[in-house]
Amino acid sequence: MARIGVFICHCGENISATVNVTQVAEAASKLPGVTYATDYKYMCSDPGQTMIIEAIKEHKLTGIVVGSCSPRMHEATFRKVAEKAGINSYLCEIANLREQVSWVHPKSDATTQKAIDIVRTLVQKVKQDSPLYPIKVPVTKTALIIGGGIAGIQAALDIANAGHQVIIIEKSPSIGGHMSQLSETFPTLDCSQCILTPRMVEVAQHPNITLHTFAEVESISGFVGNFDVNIKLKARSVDLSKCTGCGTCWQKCPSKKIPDEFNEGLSDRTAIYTPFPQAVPNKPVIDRANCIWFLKGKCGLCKKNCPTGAIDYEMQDEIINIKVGAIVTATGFDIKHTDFFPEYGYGQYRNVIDGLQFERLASASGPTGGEIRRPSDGKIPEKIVFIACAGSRDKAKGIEYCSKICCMYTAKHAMLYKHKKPEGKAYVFYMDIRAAGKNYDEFVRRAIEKDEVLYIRGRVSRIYEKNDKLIVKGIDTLLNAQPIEIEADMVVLATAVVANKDAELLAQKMHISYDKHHFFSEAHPKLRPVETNTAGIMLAGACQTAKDIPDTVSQASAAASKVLGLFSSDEMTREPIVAVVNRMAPPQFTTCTGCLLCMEVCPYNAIEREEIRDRRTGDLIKVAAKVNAGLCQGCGTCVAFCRNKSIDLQGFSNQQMLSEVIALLNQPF
Amino acid sequence: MSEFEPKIVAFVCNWCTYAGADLAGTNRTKYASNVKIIRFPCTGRIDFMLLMKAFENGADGVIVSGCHPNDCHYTSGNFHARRRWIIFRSLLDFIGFDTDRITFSWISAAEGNKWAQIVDEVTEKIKSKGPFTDLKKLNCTLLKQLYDEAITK
Amino acid sequence: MKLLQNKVAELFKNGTINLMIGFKNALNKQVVPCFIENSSQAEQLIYTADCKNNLSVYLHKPEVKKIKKVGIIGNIATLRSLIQLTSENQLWDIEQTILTVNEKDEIILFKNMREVETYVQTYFPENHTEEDKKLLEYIDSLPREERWKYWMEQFSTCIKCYACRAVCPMCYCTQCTVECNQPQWIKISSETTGNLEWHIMRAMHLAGRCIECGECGRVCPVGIPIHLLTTKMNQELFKEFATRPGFSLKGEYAMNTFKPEDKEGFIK
Amino acid sequence: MEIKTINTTNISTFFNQLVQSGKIVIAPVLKKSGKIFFERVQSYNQIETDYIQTAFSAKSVVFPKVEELFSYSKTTDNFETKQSLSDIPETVVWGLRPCDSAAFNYMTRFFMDENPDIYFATRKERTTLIAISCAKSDEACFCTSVGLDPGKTKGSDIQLTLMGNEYYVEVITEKGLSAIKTSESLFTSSTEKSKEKYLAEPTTKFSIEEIKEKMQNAYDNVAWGQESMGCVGCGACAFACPTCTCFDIQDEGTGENGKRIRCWDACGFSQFTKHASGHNPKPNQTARRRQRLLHKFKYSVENIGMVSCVGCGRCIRICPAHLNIFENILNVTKA
Repeated sequence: MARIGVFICHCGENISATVNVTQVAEAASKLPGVTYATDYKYMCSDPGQTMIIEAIKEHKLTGIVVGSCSPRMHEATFRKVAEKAGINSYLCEIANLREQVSWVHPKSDATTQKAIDIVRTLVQKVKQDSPLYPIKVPVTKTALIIGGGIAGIQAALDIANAGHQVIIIEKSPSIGGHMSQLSETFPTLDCSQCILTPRMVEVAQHPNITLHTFAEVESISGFVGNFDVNIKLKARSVDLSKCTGCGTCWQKCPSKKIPDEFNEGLSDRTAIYTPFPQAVPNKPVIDRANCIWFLKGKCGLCKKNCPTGAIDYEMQDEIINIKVGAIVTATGFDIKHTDFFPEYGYGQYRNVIDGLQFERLASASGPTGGEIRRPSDGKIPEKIVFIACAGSRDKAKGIEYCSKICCMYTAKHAMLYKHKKPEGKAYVFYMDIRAAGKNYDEFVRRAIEKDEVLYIRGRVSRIYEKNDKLIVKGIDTLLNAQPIEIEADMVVLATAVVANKDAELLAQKMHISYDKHHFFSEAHPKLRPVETNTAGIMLAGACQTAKDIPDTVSQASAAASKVLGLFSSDEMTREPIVAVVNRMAPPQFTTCTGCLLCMEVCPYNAIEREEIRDRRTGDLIKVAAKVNAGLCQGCGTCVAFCRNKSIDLQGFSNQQMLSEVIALLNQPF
Repeated sequence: MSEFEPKIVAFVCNWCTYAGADLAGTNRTKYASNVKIIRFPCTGRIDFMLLMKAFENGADGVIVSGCHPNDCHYTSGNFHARRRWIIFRSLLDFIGFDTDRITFSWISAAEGNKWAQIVDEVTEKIKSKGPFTDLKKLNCTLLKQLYDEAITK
Repeated sequence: MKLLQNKVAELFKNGTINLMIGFKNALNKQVVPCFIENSSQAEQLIYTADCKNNLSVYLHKPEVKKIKKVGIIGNIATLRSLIQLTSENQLWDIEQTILTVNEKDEIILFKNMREVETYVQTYFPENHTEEDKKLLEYIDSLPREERWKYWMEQFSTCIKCYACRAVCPMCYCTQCTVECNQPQWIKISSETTGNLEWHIMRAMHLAGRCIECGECGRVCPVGIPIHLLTTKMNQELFKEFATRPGFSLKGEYAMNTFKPEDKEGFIK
Repeated sequence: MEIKTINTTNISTFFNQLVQSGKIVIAPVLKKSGKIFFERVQSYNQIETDYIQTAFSAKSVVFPKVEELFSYSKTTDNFETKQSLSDIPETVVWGLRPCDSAAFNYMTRFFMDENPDIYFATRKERTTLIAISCAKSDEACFCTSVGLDPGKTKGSDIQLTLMGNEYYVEVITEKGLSAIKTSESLFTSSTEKSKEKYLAEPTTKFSIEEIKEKMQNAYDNVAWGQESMGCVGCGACAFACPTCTCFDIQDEGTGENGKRIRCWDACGFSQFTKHASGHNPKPNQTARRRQRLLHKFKYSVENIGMVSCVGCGRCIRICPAHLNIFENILNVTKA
């Protein structure tokens, strides 16, 4: 039998000025199930709290309703009070008599009546409350970082340096990501590799970091603190434990005409190759699609010449299983290539290149040794046209967003060119210059003012080749939309930053949401920009949206700090306001019919398929839904969705909500 | 006879509309006292049967309110709720239920004024419509003509 | 007819099935469901345009599930139910062999559900009778108060025999919400408010899942055209979200998904 | 018992006088759905005269689908209950068939033997049954197989049989007598006549004595499985049946007041025999259908001494799966 206590707070005069609090307490005392009701000037004060504790003990109360300010103010306070008095903290309900009654209505009987109605409703709810206990979830203190670019490297180092195990997987044969391809970085023009490679080496040598390159996520299951991940280690055909990275193999490799990905196709590589001289691990991989051995079954030169016998043509893809507590997704981005632009020649003109190609041309480690030369004939261009917003902010191309980094790197590209060929001419077509950031605008001004880069506000409508030149036709909108025609030797498109082409697939494997451009979605655009909606999975870098290096590194460190927060104790504590699928004795087991339509409803993928089997024979008896309390956030959408009420939400159960409705509308006497 | 004071139940989500109603309080915005709130974690939690139960138990009007689209604390509870209400409302309409007595709204935590305004509007509307008797009548007049109830009464 | 009977007899002989759910003529020439247990009974089977029952409902019966290898002769409604039920994960515990007879009187033995899906998508029929369409139009044309009166008169006669639920292949819950008593959502007794709630709930639960076989309306002993409720809901769902139940094995259930751009005209 | 006749032209006057006497008159009415129901009517021209059988029986006059047993309310320090038997009106059921009248006999035994049920007793006391003999039957009718016939007067207070342009009126009980009292002038005294040539001739499907005998050992017959395979588990047959008397007792209340009601239940429902533990002794439709038929032809014979099926055929006409009770019975008693 319920023994409910009702405590009506005056809140000084905040409530009592318009609500007749004694009348409310008196009405409450007559409610069925109410053992004790009183009012007091400040319930939240020390004496008020003590009064509640004493009343709970003296009257052996089984639940309390506090009529006070909004539960958003003091629910936590009064729940603690209940706990102190020895009853479960979830057997306490707050009737909001201040924000939703006394402050919004004049002093009147109707106002007092509304207060009584609300108290009655919550008395009815508290009578249906059951004790709830915080959910403890164990945490595996190992983090998985997906992607070995600067975001992944930064997050991995932060977590590893804090003393936790980190596993990095990288799909390409080396870590480093796009940053390793860059020449110099804005706004300081320091060499990208000079600042990156020490970090890459640190990762490789860190005792807490396990690195798997040439590896991909096969599947992810489990939940925060307890992810179970299968990783596919793609067959490298080179035994890393034997290989010393001497380079004999690729020097001997006869298949030499394969476009080099690292150099964005501006040079060739061999079939067995190390992506770039500073690669980590600095050991080769066989590109089976282009290897003569794998294509024709003949050759084997690399194997014959390998001094350590590290070449293994029989090597198979391998699936390894790891258990991790948190995941940082740092899979980076891709860019649109020149073939995306019909107006600029569909990628047919060899001297129309994209920004990453320009980076390689400008890089000291690039195909030209840092000299800016035309891909077609190797001549040093006299005039270069840079086109910003190639694809970005272009609804017609389906990319409405700003790629954010282009303004800055275009200015940088123009500067690098001017530094290397001061007499050359650099034009930049732009829509707006977005140079918000520390020292960014100064950088752009320097390009314009000091390095005399010619900025033209307008768009380029067409490019065509004529006598070894590229004719760039555009408009200068600042000169009364005057048509402009430039005979350029080379054109660099600042093409749009886009999501990786397999981003959608990965998001589906991880059960995280993504936007229509396949960038991964953060849990909240403002307040939770680092987490995803799936607890325990964080985002770092450009897989979320286009980002420059400082932003990427900041987010990576933020993601790392979220992971470290999660790893700060052995168990996670979660609010017990979670959905539960009912369970009962055989032969019913549950009323759930296993239609599993609710799985789609859950925003957190917290609903799993459960197979109920015969204990002896192992035969499948029933399929039912099961809520993973580790993932459930307690929204209750599944509860309202479930047709036969097999799911219920603790703390907001069907019985409670219906009781509230009935109590609110029915006066007992 | 005193003026008809309608009973109106508001089903609101905890994160947006409940907080919006709190804000109206903090701002001391005055509004009609006819509406009483039942707090849900999310609009996604609001079962259409609870609306029916409210009317069955004598509500004259119902307000359902939660976070604006894209603002849901749980990211998509309100989107699911929206589909539910689209179809529930068209069902009620097909049956001839007076859907004017149910008001759906998106009220954010910052829209205290909107809350007060909706409450006043709905209260006025329901006042002008008068008490909701469609269900009560069912169990009295219409059925009285019918055989079973004729002899039960 | 003979072809069908032979085919079924063959299925029994080669051990494909141990039970065939089909149609036969009863004494009074009425078409009734029948349950063939061996090859010699196969000669009872018929298949005509009058074979309207949705036989898929029988696949939920424990007696049928126990037999495991079950054949079923499906009209288009039955086939659509089978698709919908598969998408709702309901037929994992029964090995179904699905047959149908097409317009040219050819017997089609489906190899798998994928083929059933293709067949349904190819031969998707207009399945509303003229009578239903007229009645829908009539109800839609009524003023709101008249619609209310129309339905309340109908619902007041409901006796809660739950025949509508019993014949519905989509009502497979082992415990229906009306049988929940903690809390009691819907009164056990039959009175109009409770009846109304039952019919609203039924329509909501079937909206987007109903395959419009019309069985609920056919069997209602008091003649309430209840199938119109779900039919109407499906029309609305198709209009709003372009989903069609029992059409694709993927399910495409309108009510457990959403689009951020879903449109409505009533939320303030 | 008195024998009278009344001219068909006067029958509506008699009917309307019954209505005017203040009694509630229940008679067959054709609904838009094409089905015929017993309903309260105000005048003879509302009623349907050309019918074989109504969709539902008239049992709800004495055993309503929802019966309020009492209502209760709690005040701060008091508790009240209220029973409203006195509100039960005087009722005339017009146009029920002889099989239905016979069903009232069975129901009386069921409700009144041992522990008389006051609700049933009061209703029965205040109900007059005016039956009309069947001139037509259909393939679902099988009253002659259960010891009844289209002219049987068992259970009726008055029985009308249409003979050409007049009704042959058998006034069987005191209640019947008082029903015609106010309209005495419309009736002519008559001698006993043979109704036979005016009656329908439904085919006899089986011998009841033989079936009763064979039902004794039918429980274990494997045919039950096949016979109930088509059953989908609705309650339509039980609700339409004139002798099905299963009920459920429920408390319906909000807050501190409510009522206790008795409402129809059906043995075909899967929850009917379900225990609180989750165990269900009748786990499938085979067991439930068997229970239903054995109850009609075996258990009620054992308990009350009579077969509780009157052969009205309603369950056959109403069954969504077209199950046929007499075919079922013949098949499970075959061997």
